[in-house]
Amino acid sequence: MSLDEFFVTGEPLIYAGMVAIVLVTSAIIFLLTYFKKWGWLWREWLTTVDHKKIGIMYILSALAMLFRGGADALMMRVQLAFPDLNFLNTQHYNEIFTTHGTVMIIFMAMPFLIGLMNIVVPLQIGARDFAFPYVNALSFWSFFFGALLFNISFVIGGSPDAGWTSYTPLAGAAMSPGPGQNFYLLGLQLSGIGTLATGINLMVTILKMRAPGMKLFQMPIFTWSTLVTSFIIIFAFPILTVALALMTIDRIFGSQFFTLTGEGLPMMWANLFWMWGHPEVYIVILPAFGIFSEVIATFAKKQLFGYKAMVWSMILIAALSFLVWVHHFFTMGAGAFVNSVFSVSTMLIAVPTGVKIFNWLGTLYKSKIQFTTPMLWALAFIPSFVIGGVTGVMLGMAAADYQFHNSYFLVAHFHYVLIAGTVFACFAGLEYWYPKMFNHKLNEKFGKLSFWLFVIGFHVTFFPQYFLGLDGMPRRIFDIGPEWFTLNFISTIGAFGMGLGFAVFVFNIYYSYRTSQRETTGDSWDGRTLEWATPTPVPHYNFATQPTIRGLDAFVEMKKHNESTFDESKLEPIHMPNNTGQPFIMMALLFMSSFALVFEWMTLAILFLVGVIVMMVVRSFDEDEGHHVEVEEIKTTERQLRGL
Amino acid sequence: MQSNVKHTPLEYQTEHNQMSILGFWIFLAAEVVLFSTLFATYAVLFGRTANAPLPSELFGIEIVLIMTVLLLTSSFTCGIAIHQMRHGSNSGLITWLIITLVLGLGFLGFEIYEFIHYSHEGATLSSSAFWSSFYVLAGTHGLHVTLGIGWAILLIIQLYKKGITAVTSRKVFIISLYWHFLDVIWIFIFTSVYLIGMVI
Amino acid sequence: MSNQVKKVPTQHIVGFVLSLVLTALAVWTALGSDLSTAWIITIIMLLAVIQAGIQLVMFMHIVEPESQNGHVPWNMIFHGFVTAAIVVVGSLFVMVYGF
Amino acid sequence: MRYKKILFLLMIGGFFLLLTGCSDLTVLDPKGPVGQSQKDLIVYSLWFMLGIVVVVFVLFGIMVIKYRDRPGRGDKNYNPEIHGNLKVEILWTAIPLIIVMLLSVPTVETLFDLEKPPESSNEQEPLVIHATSADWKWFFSYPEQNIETVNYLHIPTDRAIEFRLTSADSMAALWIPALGGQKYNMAGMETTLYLQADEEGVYDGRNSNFNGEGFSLQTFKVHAEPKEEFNNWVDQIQNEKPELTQNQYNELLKPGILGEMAFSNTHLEWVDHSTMRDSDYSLKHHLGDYEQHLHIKSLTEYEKEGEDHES
Ligand code: HEA
Ligand code: HEA
Ligand code: CUA
Ligand SMILES: [Cu+2]
Repeated sequence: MSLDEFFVTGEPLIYAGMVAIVLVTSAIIFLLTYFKKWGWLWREWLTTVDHKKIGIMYILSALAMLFRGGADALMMRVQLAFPDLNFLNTQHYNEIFTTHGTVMIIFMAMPFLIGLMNIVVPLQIGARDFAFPYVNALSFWSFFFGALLFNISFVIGGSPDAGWTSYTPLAGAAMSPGPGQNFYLLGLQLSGIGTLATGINLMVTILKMRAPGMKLFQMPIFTWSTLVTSFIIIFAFPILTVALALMTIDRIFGSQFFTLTGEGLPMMWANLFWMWGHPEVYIVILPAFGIFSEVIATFAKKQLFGYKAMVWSMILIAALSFLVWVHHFFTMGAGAFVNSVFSVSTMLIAVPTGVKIFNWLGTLYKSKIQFTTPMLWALAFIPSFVIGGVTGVMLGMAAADYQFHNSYFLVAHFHYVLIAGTVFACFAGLEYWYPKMFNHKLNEKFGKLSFWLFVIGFHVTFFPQYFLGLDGMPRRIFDIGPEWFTLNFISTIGAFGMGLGFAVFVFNIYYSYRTSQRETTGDSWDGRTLEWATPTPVPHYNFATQPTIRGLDAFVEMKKHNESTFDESKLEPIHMPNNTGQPFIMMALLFMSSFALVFEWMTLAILFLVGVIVMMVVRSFDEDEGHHVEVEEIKTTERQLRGL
Repeated sequence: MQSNVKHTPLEYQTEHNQMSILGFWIFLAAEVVLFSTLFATYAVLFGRTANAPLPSELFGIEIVLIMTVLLLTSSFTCGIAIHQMRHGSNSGLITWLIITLVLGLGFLGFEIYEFIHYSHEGATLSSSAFWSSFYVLAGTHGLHVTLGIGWAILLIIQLYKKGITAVTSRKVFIISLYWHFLDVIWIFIFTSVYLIGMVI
Repeated sequence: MSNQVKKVPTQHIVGFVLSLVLTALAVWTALGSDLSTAWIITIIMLLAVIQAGIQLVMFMHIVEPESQNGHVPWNMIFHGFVTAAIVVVGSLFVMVYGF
Repeated sequence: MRYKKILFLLMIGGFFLLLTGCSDLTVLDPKGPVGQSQKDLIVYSLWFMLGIVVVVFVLFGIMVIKYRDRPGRGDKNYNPEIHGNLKVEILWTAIPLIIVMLLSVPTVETLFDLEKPPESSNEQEPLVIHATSADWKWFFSYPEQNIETVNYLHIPTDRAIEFRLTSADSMAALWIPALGGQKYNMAGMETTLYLQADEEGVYDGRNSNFNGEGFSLQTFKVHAEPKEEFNNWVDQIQNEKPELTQNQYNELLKPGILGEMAFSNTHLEWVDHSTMRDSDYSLKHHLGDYEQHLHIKSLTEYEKEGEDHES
């Protein structure tokens, strides 16, 4: 393979991308070297097993991916703003919407939420860490390297270009030769391993590590949403694992699952993909529901309305999510009966979701609403998501979906749920828990500015798309017809509004770091759940003494009884795991193995795989038992943090 | 954190061990779904043999039955190994684990022989959708067995070195779960691939 | 298994014998009996499920008290099998029955 | 927070405003019974959705305005102890459930109807047209008339058209929004789609399922015309257009963009892509062609080219 085949060439935008990547990388390397931070980076971050730091790394990566996916989106919107524009050619456009969709869902939305779970869930249940901190680090690095693998396709080898759904036969070896599609398959596979491990990890953590006395139906609602989400992850991700593996074997080893030759059945890919894919969209919405519940209860200064109904509706949504996948290919021609079954099951999801919506409204009833920025996101979510949800139900009516399918009506639907649901929740959650993570709040003025820009931009971008869909504009076209010009143009303007909002958000992080007042208590918002019972910054062992739980909203109770998580009489040495570089190294090796497999360099791939196995053997013989934090150390830390 | 409850098997005595075992059970639940996806693919692609031989032409009961008995027996000996472990007999544990491994190797040997035989008859991974799904389903199980064998060897070394401790007993217990689980999967492969393949 | 460790692993032996018998029964049903194909498939799949249950209970000790009587394992494995059924039956329903 | 209220009023107002402009939107202005039944279903559901949206927005507006923490409100109307109310919870579970049932019934009915030719023309047999997608063009074969067109269609009005959909290579979907919804074209399979035009006119049709580089340009025009005109057109094609040979057909299958063409026979004579046997027909001939990028620029270039073909 010659070099110009290896590197993507011939596109000014890609050259610009390469230059940008080289510049940013060298800037980072320079800064790290200049400030002598390499050792710090390794000791404090790359080898950490602390759930709070891992969570922060997840969120930072997710923000970077939001930036990348957003830049993709803006490029698409520019191309679609005018008829016959030659900003992007068709090949490049195809690559961009593919990476946009994949990056946003797999490498932005999920890691963002998992990052928040990482930080918040152990704190909310009064635990000192995850059940398996080592595995947690492994999960993070598998996501990180998966994302890296996917993203380098931009400059090396060429990006996948068959849509985030990668339907066969288009995505098969015959019609998409070359490494692009392999990047998709292996990047997702690599990060999928980590997601599954995280699901198991969180489930065990929540089931086994709750503070004494905390019953399942006393858990904070975000923890509940995490538990339900883990459940979906555990049962849905293996399907993706297999689907990706089958296509990989098809492409690299010549099997015939989804091919047009050898009596393969391309639609089987669609079937498997959506068996995972539909639960996946609920994986990214349920934690969002959890975040909104926490934020709304906190800033309405009121207990969550219908807590039990909220929990059961999530469980019901999770169960139904496995029974509706066919609504993504109603038009495959499986017959009226099959479509009827899945049409009805799809619409049923509206019922438990509606219960949640009305319970949030119920929480606002007779409340005292404080309009902080996190609360604004949560409030904006309710009406916006309902629009997305009810149009989802319209898509669920299979006979009507024959007209909506593959049109911008669909594009509008899923951005309404994904952005008003997931992205708003990410912003709300980040701003809400920000003081817990970084010891200071985000500036409210800039926070509100970015909120209004983003939310108004959002509606301006996507509301017109419903009408474009009804006017027969299909998705994934790189060139609009003149009849669709006006609405598309409006949509593009809105997208830049969102971009501006995001830019203000990022600026706010810097600005607040410079100017915001540091937190003095750990309870920044007069919170209701245990994470606010720790001092800020949270010591690495989280709780000096584990509280005993008597009911829902544990911290409200504690405040009433004047209790704290630092009871000097009850201190004991705390067992904590040691840092380790193994997860990083193991996943780096797996990354290199996958990279070699992308280019089908088999020997190299096997060589690195052996390296991974060696690392596993090393781990098996590892006798690292962790260390104890002594009582004296706890005392000094806590006294200092609590200003005693 | 050692609790003093009597009769609690060693592998359950620390909280960490309990969590690991629970985590592994959950992992096995995920594995159920993983294999079910392969079964689903197999079932849907059944009959799509293109120009390759039909399964009923190639499948023979003798070898498959031998494989089944080998694996069932290894599951049994693995159970005995755990029994020995709970009696505190390290040498018994190691002996029965080794017997289990040998049986597992026997199973693998037959499986490899069988694959070679089928491909000589013209049914390879790439000859048709049906045969792709057959090889990947059976092969994934075989790969799991291989991994299990490698893993068990590591554990036997650790047992030699350290004897039965809270850590090693937990690891052995977990691998026993894994091994029995592979037996469960094989029962379904045996039934729905081979028996049904011979009937239809 | 109970908390006391018995000398003879009765449960394992019973489980082993049962699984051999069930296997033989399945082979006979498939190759020796002259039932219709649909019945054969139903019966041998049922036998497989029973045998899986035997492995879970008799060999994997899923319900022993130490695993909190297997509440979580049972729950997860059960839902694993439910999902498995959805995946297999669902795929056949959509991809084969549908056409 | 006054501007928030205004914003919502604007949004709701905007919604209605846009709705009134809807009669121009293709899907809501159908030209045949299939599209009409789908439009009816959409409009029916839209009323429910609007109702739901209005209810939620109004409740939301009330809560946000009434219960905001404004200076001087103190603890008036503030009750942090409320944690649920069985009656309203049942109410807001039951009503959506009823709505879902009300939506399901017509959906299922329409679904079954769509599998049959429209009733309004059931005194005639449907006209059968095989629509075969190939990267990135359409072959329309009229077996009864023994003609084939590329990238354009003529159909008689007031008669059901039975499209037999398949593909020579990648998966596509035939969509003529003015006449009704789409279905997939898949190699090795055949799906059936009934459409019918009641009004004369020229409608846009396209592949709506992404299938690679030429996707945006895989469009065609549908000329719906009275029976006599249609028959004349058929005669004209039969008499004036050349026969398609297998070699030429293989050449046309090559991935790329084509203008409009017509032939006085059909490719069904030598290949049926909807059978498993022929599902790899096109691939066998053009495997190597997928390795190059076409660097397609924009629609207009090809539209010009297409016009050249016609003239
Ligand atoms: C966060 C992600 C998310 C969420 C939450 C949803 C939620 C829903 N989605 Fe969506 N969907 C996607 C992400 C999501 N979706 C994506 C990414 C795609 C496209 C993928 C692709 O092709 O690339 C998609 C595509 C998609 C399709 C396929 C369309 C097609 O390809 O033709 C369908 C069809 O049924 C559908 C339906 C639904 C329904 C019924 C819900 C429901 O869960 C919504 C329920 C909510 C409400 C209904 C609102 C609140 C309820 C009330 C106020 C009560 C009263 C309401 C009623 C009685 C109606 N979605
Ligand atoms: C969580 C998921 C998520 C999110 C957040 C978004 C966010 C956005 N999406 Fe995306 N989208 C998807 C998931 C998502 N999308 C999926 C799954 C698809 C389907 C893909 C497929 O068909 O395969 C899709 C497809 C899709 C399309 C259809 C493409 C097509 O079919 O042809 C469009 C078109 O308008 C679009 C637009 C946008 C816009 C404008 C945003 C905005 O919200 C983005 C906001 C903008 C920013 C956050 C920008 C931040 C950056 C800067 C400020 C820097 C600017 C720098 C430079 C320009 C260098 N998206
Ligand atoms: Cu020993 Cu069971
Ligand atoms: Cu879905």
